[in-house]
Amino acid sequence: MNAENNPSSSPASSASTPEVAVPQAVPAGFFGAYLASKGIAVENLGSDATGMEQIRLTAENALPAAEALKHHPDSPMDLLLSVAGVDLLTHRESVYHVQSILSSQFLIIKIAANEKDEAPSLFAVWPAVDWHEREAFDLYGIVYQGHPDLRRILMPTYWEGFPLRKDYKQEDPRLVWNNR
Amino acid sequence: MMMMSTPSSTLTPPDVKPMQGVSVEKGFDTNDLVVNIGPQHPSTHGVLRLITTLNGEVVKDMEPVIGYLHRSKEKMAESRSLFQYQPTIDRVEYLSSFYDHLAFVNCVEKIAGLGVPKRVEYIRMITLELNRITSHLLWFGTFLLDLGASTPFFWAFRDREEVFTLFEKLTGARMMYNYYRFGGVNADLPSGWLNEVRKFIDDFPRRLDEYEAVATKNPIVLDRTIGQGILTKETCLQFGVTGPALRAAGYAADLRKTNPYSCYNEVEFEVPVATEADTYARYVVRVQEMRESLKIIRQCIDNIPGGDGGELGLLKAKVDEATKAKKKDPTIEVPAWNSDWDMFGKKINLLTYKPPAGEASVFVESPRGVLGCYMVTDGTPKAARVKWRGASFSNLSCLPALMKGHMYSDLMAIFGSLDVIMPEVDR
Amino acid sequence: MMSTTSWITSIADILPKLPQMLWDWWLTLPDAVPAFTVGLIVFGIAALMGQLAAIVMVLMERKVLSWFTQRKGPNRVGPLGALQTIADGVKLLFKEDIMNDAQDKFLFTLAPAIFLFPVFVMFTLVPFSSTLIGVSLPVGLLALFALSSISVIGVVLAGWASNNKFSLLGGMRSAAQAISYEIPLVLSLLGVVLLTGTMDLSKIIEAQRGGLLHWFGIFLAPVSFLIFYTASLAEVNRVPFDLPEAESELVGGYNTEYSGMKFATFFLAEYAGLFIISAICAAVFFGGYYSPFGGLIVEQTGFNVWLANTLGVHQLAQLIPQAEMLLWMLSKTYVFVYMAMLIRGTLPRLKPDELMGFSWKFLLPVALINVLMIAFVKLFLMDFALNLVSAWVYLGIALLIGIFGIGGFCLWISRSFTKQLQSRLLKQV
Amino acid sequence: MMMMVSEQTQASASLAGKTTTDVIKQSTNSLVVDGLKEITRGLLTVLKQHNTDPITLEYPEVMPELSDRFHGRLSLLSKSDGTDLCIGCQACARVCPCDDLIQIEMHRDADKKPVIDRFTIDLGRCIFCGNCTEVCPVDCIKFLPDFELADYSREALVLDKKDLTLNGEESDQWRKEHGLAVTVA
Repeated sequence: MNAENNPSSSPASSASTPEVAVPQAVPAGFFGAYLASKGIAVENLGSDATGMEQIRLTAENALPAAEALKHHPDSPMDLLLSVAGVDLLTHRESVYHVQSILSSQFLIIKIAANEKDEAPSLFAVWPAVDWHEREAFDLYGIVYQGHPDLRRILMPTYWEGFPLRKDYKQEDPRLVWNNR
Repeated sequence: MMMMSTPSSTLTPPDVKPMQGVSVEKGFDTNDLVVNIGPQHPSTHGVLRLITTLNGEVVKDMEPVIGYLHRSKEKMAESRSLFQYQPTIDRVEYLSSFYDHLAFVNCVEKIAGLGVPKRVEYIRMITLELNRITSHLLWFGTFLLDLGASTPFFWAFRDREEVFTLFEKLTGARMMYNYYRFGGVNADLPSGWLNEVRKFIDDFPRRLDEYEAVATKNPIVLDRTIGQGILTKETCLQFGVTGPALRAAGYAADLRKTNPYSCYNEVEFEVPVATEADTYARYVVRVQEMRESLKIIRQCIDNIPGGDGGELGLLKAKVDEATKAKKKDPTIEVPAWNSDWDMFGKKINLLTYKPPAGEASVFVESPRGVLGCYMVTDGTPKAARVKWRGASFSNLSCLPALMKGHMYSDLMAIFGSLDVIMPEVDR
Repeated sequence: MMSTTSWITSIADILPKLPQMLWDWWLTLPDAVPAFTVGLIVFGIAALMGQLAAIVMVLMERKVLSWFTQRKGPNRVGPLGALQTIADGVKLLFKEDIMNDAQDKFLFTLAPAIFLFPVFVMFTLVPFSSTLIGVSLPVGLLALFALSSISVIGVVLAGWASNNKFSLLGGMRSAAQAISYEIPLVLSLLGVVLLTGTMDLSKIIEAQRGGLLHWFGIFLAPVSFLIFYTASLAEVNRVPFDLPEAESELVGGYNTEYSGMKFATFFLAEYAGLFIISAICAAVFFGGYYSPFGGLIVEQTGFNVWLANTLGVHQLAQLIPQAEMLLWMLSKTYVFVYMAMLIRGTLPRLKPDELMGFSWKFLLPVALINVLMIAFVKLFLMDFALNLVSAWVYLGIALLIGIFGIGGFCLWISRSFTKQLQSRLLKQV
Repeated sequence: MMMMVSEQTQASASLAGKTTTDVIKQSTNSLVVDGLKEITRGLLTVLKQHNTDPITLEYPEVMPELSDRFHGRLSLLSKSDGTDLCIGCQACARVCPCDDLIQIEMHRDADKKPVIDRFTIDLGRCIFCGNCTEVCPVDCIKFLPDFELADYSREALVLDKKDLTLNGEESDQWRKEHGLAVTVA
């Protein structure tokens, strides 16, 4: 009950009215067009099977594009849902799922890692990527440049290799599934 | 010299100066106490380890260590066919595993373009909302147990078992259901099942009132929850916190309402929201969500196409027989049948099923927040990549920021109010 | 050289005289030794009673809590599970006694004993009937609370010697809690002591002989009773004041590291302590061993005399009232034990800072005011009732003080205190 | 649609139409009295449960009622005349999520009829998911409502064909209870 000891108890959101999401129907390629209007070139990957827009960013324009998306005037993409590493055999890719609470639009951002498995971290824009990027680093070995605390999270610290890579082999006879 | 190694002497600072006046800070050489809470601890709800630095009883710093329950669910997907993998995803979030299955089968249905009959969607909605009630009941019981009240825990488990008995009659299992199928469900409702559900939802509000009589306005509960662990909108977004915690912070963000899946656009319900963002607000939102779930279930039972399972099964048998006979004798009349009543949109051979190559991301509103499944298929029976987005993973990551400056005994109340379960964090 | 026969005859001579000789020897001893021996025997009986009470109460608690939650409770060992606690005790007796290297072994072993023995000594001070009392002290009440405060040393020692951080926190909390709640506890009894003018428990009970209306807990000092019951629950670490062993925070608190018989000792002492405070509640506030209808039923109705005459056993005339007294005392005690269990089944536990605040900011002022008010009641309504002149003078002063003092405090309690608390709560929302 | 949400959210902002702030304000109007009142209400609610009937079952004496879909011990049904129903198609082994839990060896006799040489299920690793029962083309491998499967060794949990197979009458009984065509030849 010590109010003075409690930094998170500042009455920032006291007694405000609830904000209600207003779903908007947006045309295909909405966010890609928006980024293009901002002068950021993105590769448009169309929609996936669930109708979410997918874009691919390069390492250079990832941060400005993310910044622009977060401050989109109509549907600010403020909620980062997950970061999925994907092993494409040729290279590895991180897939960011972001959502706008206000317009409840989803967007999928793909950023490919380079040959040294380096990719830009979006921590500066969405701090929520913290644990998610650590997980992708842990399981895929994608090194996020600019992440403040990139350590293993799920596997033990002494673990060797990155288990979710397709070429990962664990030579333990008990793990028969690796041989299938 | 021997005495120096005894534990009693280690806490004595080497050069204690005699106290001058009343200046406590000069007189005492104080150390922070590092307490290792977990991985086995009554209140960490699984195997979570919290390395906590305490100053007296005030939390100065905290670092969660996770991974003790890591069972490589995502790696398992790459070595099993989709149907073979499906039973194991019950274990991703075992307290509400219908939600895992919903996200998973929805992914496959979206990638393969499988239609789902309306009756199946209603069955799914009934099971989902019942599962939300069981999950919230478990949270309710353990939350109050963390606060120190033991009786509501048993009451909650009593009612939870009642729902589990309903689930057992439907799916054959009490917790690990493996019930949904691509484009349908495993089996139709048993005869009389809907009436039993109706009996439960008629009786449940009375018991919920009993729970609330014990807890909701109890001065000790109020004192321990109000104003504690304030998780503002900004902090929620900073850590990706979703679900009741986000709604308690003043966002009416519920995917059932904003991005309706299944047939949630056909039922009427409210999204409980509070603006106070504290532990009590999260409590209130969850309790209210249970009442809303009852409302949804009641509408689903009233409106489910085909009604109860028993007679519909007999009719289906007649239809099948007549259809078969009609091929030989075209004069036979086939009884009327609505495609809404089907159990499968398109019956697929689970043994050899190969979805086309594609990608899908499905997010559903699980009791703990947004549960997501991201699936990449490559035309083989196995998925190239299945990523689970557990709500607890993000919700847990805000705990250190939330706990700093609070008393140690607030830890359990605040952690309990986030409703984190570890299998979903570690997967 | 004596023959074997003479040995035998001499023994045969001595043997009948032996009890007399032993008795003579006993009388030649210094006074302290017989007193000490009698004390030991009394203590032994009290310890036995304490253990029996604890065994019954552990079973009762498990049964009662299971009834609240629609379970059956222990029902396998013995008829209706009556022997369950004994079976548990035997299990604990044979369990391995685990101690690790870093523990202070001497203190670690000593702590449960320090925790347990004062509780057993307290059993000798509680009157279960007018004659069934181990030691009838004129300062019985004071002795009881002097003894009860020793137990906390055991808890602090256990927390310290365990070399476990959870245990240490539990021990420290326990120390703070016991010290804080001792004060309202004693203050609440002060009112009764004022009213009766004695600290002898038997005399306090005798003062309530008149029945329901004379019980202090009903009309004369109900606030004292509430404060006493609350504070004594804290004193014996019961819910909602069970912070020292809050299992959801501190795993097991001070007894985290204990196993086997040592753990059983803590367990036993806690329940024996609950029994003691319930018994004191019954004795001090609810007429002790007298019935609610005044006196004893068998004496009022003359049943004991009639029965003794009918059966021709005249000792019965004394025994039957004693049995009734025991019955009343035990049933009243178990009502309070049941209440503690009901509270345990319902309430969550407080936070440490709230616990302290509750004691110092609420219970203590209320207890002080309560003592003051009882003192006024005693002065004006009882002592000065005959001397009307001085009564009017003092009553006038009392009214003034009452209006400005008590009234002001009550206002503060209900308005300012509430407002303050409300604004504090709302500020954080 | 969304207007409805906003109205409802306002109304349902918390318990019984009150916000957290309301609850505090109300309960602190006189904290002591209201607190005691609420505690008493809680105590009475708990006390009311004292006389309710227990719902626990004393397990070995009272068996729980299990539904006919219950996922218990796996078994192999036979034809009505008691001969093997299993055709050794390996479908169950292929959909099992637990590695080589089901092992089947078979050969075909002179009439090209399948003969099952070996059929073992390792119940120690079975997760009772029901995949095998679902894909079986002849409705042979099925669950029994039998959950008392504990044994003293891991080896004893590996059931072979003899342990698993139900005789003709039992199989007919099972099929009757589950609404399948009873006579299978």
